[in-house]
Amino acid sequence: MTVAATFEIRFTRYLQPDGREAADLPSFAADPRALVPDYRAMVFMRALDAKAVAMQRTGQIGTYASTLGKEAIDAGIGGVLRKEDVLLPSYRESGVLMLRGVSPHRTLLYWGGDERGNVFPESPRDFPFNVPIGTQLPHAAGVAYAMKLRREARVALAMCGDGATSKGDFYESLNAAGVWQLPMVVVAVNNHYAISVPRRMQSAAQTLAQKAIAAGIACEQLDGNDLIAVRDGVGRAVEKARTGGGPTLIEALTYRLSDHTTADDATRYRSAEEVAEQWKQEPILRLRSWLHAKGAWSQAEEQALAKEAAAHVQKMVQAYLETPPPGPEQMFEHLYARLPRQYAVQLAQLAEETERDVEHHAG
Amino acid sequence: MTVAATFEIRFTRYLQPDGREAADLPSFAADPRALVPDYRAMVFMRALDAKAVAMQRTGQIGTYASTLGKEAIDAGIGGVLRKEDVLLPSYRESGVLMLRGVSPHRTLLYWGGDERGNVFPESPRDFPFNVPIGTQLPHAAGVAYAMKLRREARVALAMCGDGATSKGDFYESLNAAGVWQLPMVVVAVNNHYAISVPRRMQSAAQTLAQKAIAAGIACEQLDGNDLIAVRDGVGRAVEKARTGGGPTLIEALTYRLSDHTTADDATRYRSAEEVAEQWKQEPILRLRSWLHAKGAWSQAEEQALAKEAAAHVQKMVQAYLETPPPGPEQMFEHLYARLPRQYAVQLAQLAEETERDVEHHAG
Amino acid sequence: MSNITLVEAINLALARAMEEDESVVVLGEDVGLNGGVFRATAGLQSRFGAERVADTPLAEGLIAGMAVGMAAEGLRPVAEIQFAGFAYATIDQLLNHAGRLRHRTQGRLSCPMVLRTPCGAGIHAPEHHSESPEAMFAHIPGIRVVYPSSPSRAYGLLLAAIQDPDPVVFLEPSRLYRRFKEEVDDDGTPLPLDKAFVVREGTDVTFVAWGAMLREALDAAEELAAEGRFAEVIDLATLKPIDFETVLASVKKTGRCVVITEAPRTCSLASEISANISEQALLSLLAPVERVTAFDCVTPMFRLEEKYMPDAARIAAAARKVMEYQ
Amino acid sequence: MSNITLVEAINLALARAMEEDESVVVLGEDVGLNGGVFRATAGLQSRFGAERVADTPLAEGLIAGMAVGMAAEGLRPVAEIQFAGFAYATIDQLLNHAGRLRHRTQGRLSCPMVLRTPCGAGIHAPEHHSESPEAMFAHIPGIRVVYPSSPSRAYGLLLAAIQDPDPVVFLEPSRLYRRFKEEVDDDGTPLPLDKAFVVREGTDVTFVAWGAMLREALDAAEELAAEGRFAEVIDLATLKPIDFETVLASVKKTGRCVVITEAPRTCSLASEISANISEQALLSLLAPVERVTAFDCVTPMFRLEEKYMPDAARIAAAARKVMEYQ
Ligand SMILES: Cc1ncc(C[n+]2csc(CCOP(=O)(O)OP(=O)(O)O)c2C)c(N)n1
Ligand SMILES: Cc1ncc(C[n+]2csc(CCOP(=O)(O)OP(=O)(O)O)c2C)c(N)n1
Ligand SMILES: [Mg+2]
Ligand SMILES: [Mg+2]
Repeated sequence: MTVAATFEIRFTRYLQPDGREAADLPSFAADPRALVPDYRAMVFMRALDAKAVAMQRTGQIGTYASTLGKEAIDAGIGGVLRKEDVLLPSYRESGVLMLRGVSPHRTLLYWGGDERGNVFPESPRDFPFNVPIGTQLPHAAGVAYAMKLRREARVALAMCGDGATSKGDFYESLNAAGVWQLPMVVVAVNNHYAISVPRRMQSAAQTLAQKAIAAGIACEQLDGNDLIAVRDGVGRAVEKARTGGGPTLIEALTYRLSDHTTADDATRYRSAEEVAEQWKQEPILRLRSWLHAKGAWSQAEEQALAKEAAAHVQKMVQAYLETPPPGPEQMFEHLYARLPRQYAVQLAQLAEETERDVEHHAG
Repeated sequence: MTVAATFEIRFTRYLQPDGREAADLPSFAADPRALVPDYRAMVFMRALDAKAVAMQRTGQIGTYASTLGKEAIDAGIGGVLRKEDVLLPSYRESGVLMLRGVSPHRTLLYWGGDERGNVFPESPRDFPFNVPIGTQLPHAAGVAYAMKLRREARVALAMCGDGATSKGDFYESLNAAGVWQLPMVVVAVNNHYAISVPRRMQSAAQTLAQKAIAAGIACEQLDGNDLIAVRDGVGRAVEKARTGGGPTLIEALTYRLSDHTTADDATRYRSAEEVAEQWKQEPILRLRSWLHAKGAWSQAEEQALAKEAAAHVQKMVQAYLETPPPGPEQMFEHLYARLPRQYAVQLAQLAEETERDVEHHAG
Repeated sequence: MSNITLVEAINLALARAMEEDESVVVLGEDVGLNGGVFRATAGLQSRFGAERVADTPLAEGLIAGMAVGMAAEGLRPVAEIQFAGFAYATIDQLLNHAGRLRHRTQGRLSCPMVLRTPCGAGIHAPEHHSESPEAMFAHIPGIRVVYPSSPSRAYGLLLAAIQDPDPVVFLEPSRLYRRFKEEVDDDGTPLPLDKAFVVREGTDVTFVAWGAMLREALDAAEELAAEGRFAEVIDLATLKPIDFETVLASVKKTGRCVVITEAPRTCSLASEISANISEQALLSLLAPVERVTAFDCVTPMFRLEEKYMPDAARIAAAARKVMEYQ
Repeated sequence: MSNITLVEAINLALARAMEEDESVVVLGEDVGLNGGVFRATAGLQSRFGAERVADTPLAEGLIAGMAVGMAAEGLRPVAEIQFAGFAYATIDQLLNHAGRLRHRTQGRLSCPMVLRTPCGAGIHAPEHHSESPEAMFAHIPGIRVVYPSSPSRAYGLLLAAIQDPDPVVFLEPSRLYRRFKEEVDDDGTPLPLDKAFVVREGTDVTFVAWGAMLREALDAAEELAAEGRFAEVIDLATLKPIDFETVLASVKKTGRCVVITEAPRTCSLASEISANISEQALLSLLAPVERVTAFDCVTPMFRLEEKYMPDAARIAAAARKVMEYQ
């Protein structure tokens, strides 16, 4: 027997759970104040998230997928992507979208059952929320292929969960990215659960990062609760992709502190102790501790931020509630660029029914 | 950065292309005569294959997928599987099937366009020829799951090509095998082409064996033109699976010395020089050289074998040609265990048309 | 006898089948400890163990393909696909393998598997959670497609599906999972897989429906009854093969027919049934068969789903149309 | 003008589209150096380079999904699936994404992709190489489905499909790839994607067919003409949306209709067309619409394929039946 190939999976972390430094920091973190915008974004995300959950509880929106615990991943990715890049999110990526410029009231519209939640005027080339697990990854390969073909210095960044790494689409896409050396980065958000299925039952692979080896592409595992590690790892991968260095798979380790969605009850399948233990690792406290220790963030700033976030949340709720309800004809709008004339009958039927309903309500 | 995991891919070869030993042989090869049955099988395979190609050329069967060059893989696998194991072949595995006891005239029936080519009375639990690439791998996981559930000391062995390793089914199945530690072995026959697409365009992975790392399962790359390496590597994997050691992916390196199928013309996409170079590596000559050198095989035996093979081929052709053509009603037979009464109308229509045809031919 | 919901009936049938036949195995995403996102498999894992009630990795193609392998090897897998909108990845396995394995091996191997999945709109679910792909399944040769509309029929049909020697796609109306209860006798009696059920007799028009639309059809029938017009309501129950005998007998009696589906219209089962009726009972028809379907649109997000799906009002309007036809 | 086969017409249209619009990209298995297993893409890679004519890894789901991504990002991908029997893995992407992208982003993103695949039986191909899944595609909202039956229509319809701003599934009758030649003018003129073509006029019965079945329908019409009965033959060409105007106009004239498909009967396009005719032209019908289809069987291996598919004899028999109906 001879050795045909060897591989190594690296893990990156800069901040320990208590905010102490675990390694020499990358240069972008030399001035801690430079990371305050990320911190602020994370706090905004959490405030928006708490409100969305509350709104589901009171019937103002439908099922909602919480972002609780993954704020560092979202802020880190949002921070390193450029405007001209393309984000391909899953359903749990409202945090990144906010940093892409998309108004968070879109998130409420989306979970409120309205297609206008996927209209992103501020980041028009980004992909919509993606519910069917993993199917956004071949899209990312296609987007990256287009970028490469046109010799653009742009990157397609797709996000997915640990569960998604079991799906054929995931591997097929990484493999394609390898073949063509596409400017594509996949961030697998390993929050240790796919609804109730724990990470260890999803795959016997010791890390999810190593799935990249199957595609012959670069990979890295990092601490997704450490904003600096996310910024560093994703930042390097994105720049590598942008400059023709090819694709990377990043496994960002975190924990889903919430239920899977508001329709789920996680107490059925995991213990309160486990969750409590994970709260000690969470990203906002970690970053704040570090900023505090560095003297880059004060108690007063924190209080001001809390107020600011609350006000912003209120504004978003307002924007959501003030969006006039969609008319039934929205079903046919944008179904095709030009609705084929064959739809006339169905359109007429809908119009008739709508009129009947209006009369009914009026009468 | 710390190292989260490391991996190593091993490559096995015992016989060099000229038949000289490249390493200490495994114990089963201590008596070279013990490998004569494998050698004989390989020669039979090649004779049958040549005949099938010829029969396609003369219109006696339809499109046919040649086995030329992979005889060591087929013989090696056929040699280590037990009767109670389950083989899940692709379309190119008639060689293994022969060793499973399946009469080779079935292969002719299959490519002759007759479902009875998938009736294997001699190995009734083996799966039929499988054309849709990679779809037999989830079946293998299901079969292996059943074996494990019932605590049976049996193994599901699936075969697929290098092209198949790009397909979602492949990864999903390996991943599942890892999760449940299934008694499953996958042999990826890397013949360096998927029709015209060369191995290097199929994946950026340096080896196909390393795709197992994505599933956290064992793997090995071996020289598929070396019967001893195949028997050794597959044998170890099968015994490991049988004794509860879990799944293995084996990449068997070989070369498709034929066109993809009789419908293909490989000169369109590869050079005569490349093919000529590969003929120097082929498995039958290699094994014969070794057997000769060991004094375990004589010229006289070779001549007798050639005659024997030719006679056997003739018998198989005869059995094929003497199989009465299927009646049209075969379409409905075995469609369901019991054909639903709703099919009565369609059955009647077919009967009427058949009668009309008969009259037409008679008249 | 117990008064239970449809999803409880599914659970009961699964438990009974697993109890009676140890080759029955349940697999799918979250079917284990979590008991399924709709609780259809609740309690099964603690009762029958994690090997017989197995959480799978997240991969629908794998789930369908493994079920084929298990079934061929002698198990009776009952696979759950979490929502019908994620079942498209199973079509390759259903069509190229499950539905053909018996035929292409001429009876040597077979595929007694069940693929269960919740179907349909009306529960205010997120995108892709309200699909009705039954016509795609019904187009596939070699399989059966079943779609119950009440707790008792869910119980009996699921038992039958599990016992059936061939593959069955078993669609469950998520909207009816908890909508009403029915007395169900857990006596292990299967219902036939080739029979439609006349659930309400009538003389003036025949409604053919299945799944959640059956309730809408019944509501419409009620509405019409107040007008002195009487609809006969048929629960098709098995969508492949279709029990045209029952349908045609009714249409020959009433002379009029409305077929209802919440799937998009083009190439729907409603079209199939309509075509058959016109073909086999043209002379009995007093009016063209009317199809009441969802629009040929993408299933809209839930704010508009009520406008998209047929409801009692749309069905009643169609019934009036056929009754006033001349 | 050149006298070319259908597959040559496909090749010509691809070359023309790539020439005229540099955003057009061809991708698929073996489409590059090999020029496609049917030679539909022959010569394109040497002319337009390996980036615009790309051999993909072997993964149909990937091919469809990449096409969605490319299209959304401004390319005009023309993806080839080697045979329709391997296109089932694309349904998830077509249904959950290609057909919905424009709608679910309310016009923000769109998906101008074409998915080409050879379809149908009759070429003595191996298992799974003779499938006719057009009804499944036609059921999907938000996409178009096109199926030409002659070199000139293949040329014009493929150009139109590539230019169309929405996703098009483009089915090609492999049996007709080289069966006959036609004069085709390579002038870049697209054909409309919502028109059926009356290819033979007649008075006694209307045949509606598409793909390879169109030839059988024409042969049957010829056979009937010898008996003094005249069939009008319509090439449906675009299967979604269906040009019912042309179909209904013909049926109103002839009073009789036979719809032909080589797909299994249940939930086929033949059923869809039959249902529509009965719904919209019941009073014009002198006989029930007759569907001539393949049996509801697994596509058999090639020894029996001639018995499985409709042929001119089966069509003529159906025509006689509707003409003798009373
Ligand atoms: C193809 C598909 N199958 C099933 C589902 C139902 N489902 C929604 S989320 C989810 C788990 C996803 O887990 P993971 O990928 O880890 O993402 P997370 O929710 O943890 O962010 C499942 C099974 C789906 N949306 N798509
Ligand atoms: C899903 C699917 N896609 C495409 C094809 C057409 N096809 C048949 S064989 C083949 C290449 C397979 O290559 P590989 O897996 O390396 O096997 P080999 O033929 O070399 O043994 C292709 C693309 C198929 N049979 N199934
Ligand atoms: Mg997760
Ligand atoms: Mg190969």
